[in-house]
Amino acid sequence: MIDYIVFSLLGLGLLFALIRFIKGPSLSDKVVSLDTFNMIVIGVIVMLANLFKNNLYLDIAIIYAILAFLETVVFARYVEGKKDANR
Amino acid sequence: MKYLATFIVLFVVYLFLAGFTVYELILGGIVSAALTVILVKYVNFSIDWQFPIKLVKFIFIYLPVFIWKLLLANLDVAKRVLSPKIPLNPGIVKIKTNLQGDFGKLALANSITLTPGTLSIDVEGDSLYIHTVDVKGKNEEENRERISEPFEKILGGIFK
Amino acid sequence: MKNLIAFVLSVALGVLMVLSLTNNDWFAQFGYVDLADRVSQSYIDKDVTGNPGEIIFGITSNPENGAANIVTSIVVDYRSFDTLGEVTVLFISALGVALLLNSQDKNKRLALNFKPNFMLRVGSRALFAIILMTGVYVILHGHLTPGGGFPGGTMIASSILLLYLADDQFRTKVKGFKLLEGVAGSFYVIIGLLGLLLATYFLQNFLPTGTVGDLLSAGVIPIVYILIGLKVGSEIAGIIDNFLTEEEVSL
Amino acid sequence: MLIASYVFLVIGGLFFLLGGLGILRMPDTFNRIQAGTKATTLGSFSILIGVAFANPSWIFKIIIIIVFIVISNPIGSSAIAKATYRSNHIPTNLVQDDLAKRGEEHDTN
Repeated sequence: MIDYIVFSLLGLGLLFALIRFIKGPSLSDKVVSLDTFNMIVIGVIVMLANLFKNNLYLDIAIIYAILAFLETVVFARYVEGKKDANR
Repeated sequence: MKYLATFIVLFVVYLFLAGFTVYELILGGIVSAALTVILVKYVNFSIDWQFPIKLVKFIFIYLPVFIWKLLLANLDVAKRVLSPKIPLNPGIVKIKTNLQGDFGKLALANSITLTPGTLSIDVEGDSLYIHTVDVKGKNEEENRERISEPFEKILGGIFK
Repeated sequence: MKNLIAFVLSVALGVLMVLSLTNNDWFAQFGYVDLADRVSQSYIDKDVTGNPGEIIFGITSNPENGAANIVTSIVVDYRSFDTLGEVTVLFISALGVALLLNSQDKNKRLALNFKPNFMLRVGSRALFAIILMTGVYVILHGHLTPGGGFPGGTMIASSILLLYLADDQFRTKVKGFKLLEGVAGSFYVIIGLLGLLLATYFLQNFLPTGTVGDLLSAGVIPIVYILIGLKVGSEIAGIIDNFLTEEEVSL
Repeated sequence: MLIASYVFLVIGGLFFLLGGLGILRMPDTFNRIQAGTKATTLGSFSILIGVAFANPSWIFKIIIIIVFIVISNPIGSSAIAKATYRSNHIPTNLVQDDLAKRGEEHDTN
């Protein structure tokens, strides 16, 4: 029961981040929404670990966190280099 | 000393990930020692004899303040997001800090990002550039008192 | 003259091919293949009913293949020769990138016209250790948890990518990467040859397999995965370095 | 123990929802970064603590994930903020801008 509640909250968060990702007027808005999206996905993976009682999912969560951080940094450096790419 | 600090960080990360069994201890020790020799140029961890005291201070004095501020920050965000007309008065302000070490400044900047209504954009020398939702202070001193004072007092005791 | 020789040679080759395909014991008629000749008899004899029992994590000892992760047991044990080919493909592509992007020995870092953020520069030095150690953990536990040599090597390379992005003066020792890559690749082949010597075929598992779920189990699989991880990590790090450097113009 | 876990899980879900809503509703990029970073940091914190209450033997991996997220999330958002500022996408509603007043030698492009 509690799992349904938490998963639906996370799903709504994902939906809002996705709407901003599609709408986002500039490139950095899209990067920000992607960052938030990734963090919520980490939450979903941790919830799955809790649901299936299997701590191998935590390995996946930490690897996903690392890759999400790298993705944010790479995109930030890309946006930083392009002076007018942000329109 | 630098070697010891790097070794401890690598070893602790490995053990936390892998668990505390005998084989893991031996293997993690070997791997961390080997990596320490290679990596010591690229990382700048340092340690001294006061480290346990600093760690205890960090956990028992800094963390509660930090978590409390994080909670307040989220309630602030919630208040802003859920109000029908979002109240904003944004600006980028510059504040000075007295902290010297790189890690001290990093911890200060991270804490500022996670406290109500502020987001640190960049650090240059001893000045932090901070985007704040609501510019209240008229000059640098007032901003500093409002934004970074509570953390700087605590972090100053930990990171010198 | 040259054309004529080439023509004669290719016709002769074609005739040989057709002859060998139509009238040969090794290439049987369609539908008449004898599998026992082509696949090892022990694999044919094996079936589901001959299973000695359940495999229980942490209790079963000395199974045929000790890896708890079934993908690992297929990739690095049953189809290890295939994996050797994959690693070689990666090596060749890294070599191609190196040939295309920098033909000289002396290279300097590509100059970017914007400085990295202070927080990123300091924080990456701290996060680097966590990312690298996670990569090492993924490699060392490839036979127990999801992951293995390829993702772990990629994570090691991405920790180096983080340092490259966060510090505009940073350079790694590319020579060391090349050396590591070569050593890891040749050790992989040496382990295969040891399998041929000590057991029956190339890349066979010749170490005892231990209890399923222990760190020291699955025989040769962890060793092979460590080598694959080192090789993949050094190759991808070398590719990143190639992309971020430029030839030093010496006039 | 399980009750505490449930409470933390629901709080975490609420803050993640708040993060998504903040990303959607805030009017300019810097405010979106602020809302997203704060809400997702506390949300992941809270969900991880809830899972740790439900499964106490996983505490060490969870500590590693929390430490990584708490260090990396502000750094990532500050990198995006700097990049946004530099790429000529300054929101026009700033009432004060000290970053523009700093020395010219840093603005090398």
